[in-house]
Amino acid sequence: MYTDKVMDHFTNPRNVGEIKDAAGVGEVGNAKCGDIMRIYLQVENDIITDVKFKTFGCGAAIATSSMVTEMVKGKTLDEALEISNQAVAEALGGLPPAKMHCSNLAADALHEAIKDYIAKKGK
Amino acid sequence: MYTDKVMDHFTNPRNVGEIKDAAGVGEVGNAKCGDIMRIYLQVENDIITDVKFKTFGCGAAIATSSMVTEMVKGKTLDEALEISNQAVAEALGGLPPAKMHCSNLAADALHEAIKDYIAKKGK
Amino acid sequence: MKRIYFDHSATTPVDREVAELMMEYMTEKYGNPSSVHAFGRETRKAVEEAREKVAALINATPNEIFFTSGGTEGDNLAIKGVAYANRKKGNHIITTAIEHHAVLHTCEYLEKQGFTITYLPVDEHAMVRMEDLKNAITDKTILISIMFANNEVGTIQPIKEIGQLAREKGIYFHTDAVQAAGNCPIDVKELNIDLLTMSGHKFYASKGVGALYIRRGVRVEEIQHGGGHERNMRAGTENVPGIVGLGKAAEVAMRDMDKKVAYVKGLRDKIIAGITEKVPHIKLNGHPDLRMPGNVNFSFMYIEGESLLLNLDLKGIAASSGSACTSGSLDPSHVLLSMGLTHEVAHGSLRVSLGRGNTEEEVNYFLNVVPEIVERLRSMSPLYGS
Amino acid sequence: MKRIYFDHSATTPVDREVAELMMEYMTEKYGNPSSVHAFGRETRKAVEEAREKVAALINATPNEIFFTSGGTEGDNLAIKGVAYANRKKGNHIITTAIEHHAVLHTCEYLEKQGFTITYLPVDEHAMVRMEDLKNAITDKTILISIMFANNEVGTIQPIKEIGQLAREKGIYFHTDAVQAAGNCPIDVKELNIDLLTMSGHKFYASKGVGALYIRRGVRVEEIQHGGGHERNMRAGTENVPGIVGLGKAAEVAMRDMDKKVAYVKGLRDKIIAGITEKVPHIKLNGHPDLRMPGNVNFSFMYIEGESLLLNLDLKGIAASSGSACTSGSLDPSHVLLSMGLTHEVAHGSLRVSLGRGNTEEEVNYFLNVVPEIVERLRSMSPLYGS
Ligand SMILES: Cc1ncc(COP(=O)(O)O)c(C=O)c1O
Ligand SMILES: Cc1ncc(COP(=O)(O)O)c(C=O)c1O
Ligand code: FES
Ligand code: FES
Repeated sequence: MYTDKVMDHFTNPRNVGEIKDAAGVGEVGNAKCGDIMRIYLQVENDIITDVKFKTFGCGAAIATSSMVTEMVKGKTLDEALEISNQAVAEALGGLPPAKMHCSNLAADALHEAIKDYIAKKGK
Repeated sequence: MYTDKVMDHFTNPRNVGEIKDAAGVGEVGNAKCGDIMRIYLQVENDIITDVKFKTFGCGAAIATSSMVTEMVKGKTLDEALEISNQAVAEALGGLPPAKMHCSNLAADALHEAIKDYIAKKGK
Repeated sequence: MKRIYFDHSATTPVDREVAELMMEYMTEKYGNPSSVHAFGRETRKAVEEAREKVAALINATPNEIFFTSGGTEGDNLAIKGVAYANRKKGNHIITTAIEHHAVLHTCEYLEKQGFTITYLPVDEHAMVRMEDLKNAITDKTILISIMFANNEVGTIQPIKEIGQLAREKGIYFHTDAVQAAGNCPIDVKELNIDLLTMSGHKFYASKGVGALYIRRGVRVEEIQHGGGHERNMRAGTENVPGIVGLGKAAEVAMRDMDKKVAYVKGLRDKIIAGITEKVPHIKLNGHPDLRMPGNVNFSFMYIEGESLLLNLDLKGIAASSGSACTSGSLDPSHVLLSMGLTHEVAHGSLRVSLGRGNTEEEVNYFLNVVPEIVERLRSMSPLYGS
Repeated sequence: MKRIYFDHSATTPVDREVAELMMEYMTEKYGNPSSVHAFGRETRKAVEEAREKVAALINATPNEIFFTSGGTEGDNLAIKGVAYANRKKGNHIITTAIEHHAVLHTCEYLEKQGFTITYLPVDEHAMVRMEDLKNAITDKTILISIMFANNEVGTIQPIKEIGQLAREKGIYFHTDAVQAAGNCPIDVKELNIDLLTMSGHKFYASKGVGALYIRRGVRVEEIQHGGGHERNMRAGTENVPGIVGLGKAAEVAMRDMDKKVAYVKGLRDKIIAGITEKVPHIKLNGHPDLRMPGNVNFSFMYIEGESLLLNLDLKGIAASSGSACTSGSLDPSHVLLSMGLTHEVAHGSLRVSLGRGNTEEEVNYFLNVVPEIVERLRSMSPLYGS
């Protein structure tokens, strides 16, 4: 059902956890199946220096969470904002059709976290 | 499907054939399935001395024809008239439900033949 | 006593390879394809591979194949499914007088639901006339259901012409190919077929499994409700052993098609020639050329089918008949009567349906015993020689 | 890696004896039971013997048993068949909110055909309240359809009380016993059941075969049209291998019933005790006592079912979940939601369904790996400990 890449990120998820006093936190709920993903960011000079996640969801949700954290580490905020849901799914070698909505979770949570950081900084 | 008795009378039918200038001939068609049975009688002193049949029909029809001819040989006409369809079926050890109408053929043809004899004699 | 099976149109033995594969999917690979775990994934994969093989057999694509419990369900799903889904377009269905009961009784049921059915007559060879079909079409016609090959007399209908006409008129075309599928080549694309019913047990897969081909885009409503199996077209846990067996049987059928057709045809023609030569007062039923490779159907005048069958059975030969006495119904075969046969002639019909496992030796034995049996039964018949 | 199968409610492996018998009826005794010749007579006899065995399993008489292609068809035939045949008496049907989709979607279809359906709620243990049932009955009620045992949480309904009430009121009572039949004792006479659905693949017969019990005298209209098979109740060539297998499985089930129930119950209770002891924040779903011998269903708070299943699968264990993510649907199990579980708790459900082939060793292994998996997933969960 899942690609080897998905199973790899599912069994050994990267960057699980929380960041205390994170610069930005984004949480999204999956309207489709009721699952939840939260992403924590640490930012320095507009560069993402650390990222962690917590996810309540299926194998695809966990794998996309893990993958998206890998993809953004060291990226600028602008670069990170350009990471699309599709890019995450592709990086995992694809997802089953019924699971495509899970990849939306990961990029959305990331973008929410960035928005949170910008909003906080703006204050 | 059929009892051994039925199969015996089907494979070795008794009294197949015609009687030239028979004293009585009875023919019935089976309304249910379109089959035909003809019985020929020879009668002396109200006793059936010879009987033959010809049948176009299923295994049960042939077996009941054969059986009825066996049952009436040597019987008086009155005795023969009392042979019922059920008696023929029973003498064969029973017939499958779907084939019960075939036994009607045999006794009916016999009774027709007797009626024919009586009618001819009456003239 | 040696037993000879000449009744392949009724059902076939299951191919050894097919049966062994089914065994594997019963005792070792038994997962439910809907399950997400390893047991489920392995049977899901097997079901989808079987779908590919069944699709290949008739030149369809896999997503056009829906597994069923057999030919009867396939015919019910095709005809009711199209009728219900397209009710707004019209309520008229055209079929023929010689269809299998799975089609005829489904149509009769639909008549009670407000549909109008035209039952096309056939000619003396059981062939539909294109002229009759053309004349029957109205602007309310939503479906034409005409069988590929007849199960009693083997006549193969002008499927390509029918398909072309239906496509031109924008009417769906269903064909009951239960006898044909796996036993003669079929190409649904070339023939413009919209729906096609097949049944496993007629081509060396098991009883209890079949498939319905539904061309992509054809509107069909499901008739069995429940889980979302078969893309919502047929609820119920997939009959995995049956389905993988059907796939294997399709593969074997495709691989051996030309060889099998030629071989079976050879036996068939030998029987036709032999009976014609050896037995007087007979009539070959069905089309002389456009008939199924394995089908022989003769009427033996003056005798009745069940008696003939029983005698053959006593000699170890299994065949079939269109006689009312055999079927337990009141009338002899509706197919034979539709072809214009009288009751008596229809009664004396014998169907021999050959399969790939039959031999020349069996044919010779048959040709030896038939004349004497027929002669004996005729000598008992009040219709003969009088 | 050793594979452990804990998903017997989804499907079971086919019993070795059953599979071998099926093999025989595929490759050697392959006649069509409708045929009059020796090949046909031998399978007709086998089908009728199977009917006797299936009847014996539930204390019915053989002529009350009708073979089907499985549980889904049985439910469709029972419910639509009673609905259509008794339309003149009334158009109201009572069922429950926790039925299998084969019942629920059939009822929803009937709603579109003008029937009114009451879906009874259930209590926290998935049990129907007799009070609710009594209140739902109107003078238009023609059928009560309530499942024997639930497939997700294993709860066994008060079948005897329901049967008695239905009989008193002159309303037909159908029960979907797909999970129960062959896995716990059933006596249709004692329980006043009018119709009962069973499915072979839930008790060690093959997928693709089942039976519907219809008490003598109950009016049911056939839904699959065609030949006169199964006394005009279910057209289509009999699935002989499937049917003889079902008969054998019924025989085996009856023979081993008490032993099997006790054994499976033992494993079940060991798992329930073990999980309760080793894992915090859990909830046993279903009735504490009145549940199927092989059913375990827990909700693990803060985690999601598919992740749990996948992790178990990686450890070689096959189980199932009521999570929406597993089913591919939008909502988690309608059964768990009907019992009052929240979405999150329903999401974290795990069903382990045990069979006669499972071992104590397998149970121990499971009890070893579950706590660590749950702990790991919880450590990833935004719902846990925050
Ligand atoms: C032409 C035709 N259609 C339909 C059927 C029904 O198929 P099944 O027996 O698989 O239900 C048969 C055979 O019985 C058939 O010969
Ligand atoms: C309670 C219940 N009813 C009906 C069904 C459907 O049976 P089948 O899969 O044989 O169609 C199932 C299983 O899938 C079930 O568990
Ligand atoms: S004569 Fe026709 S069934 Fe017996
Ligand atoms: S999170 Fe529910 S399906 Fe992926």
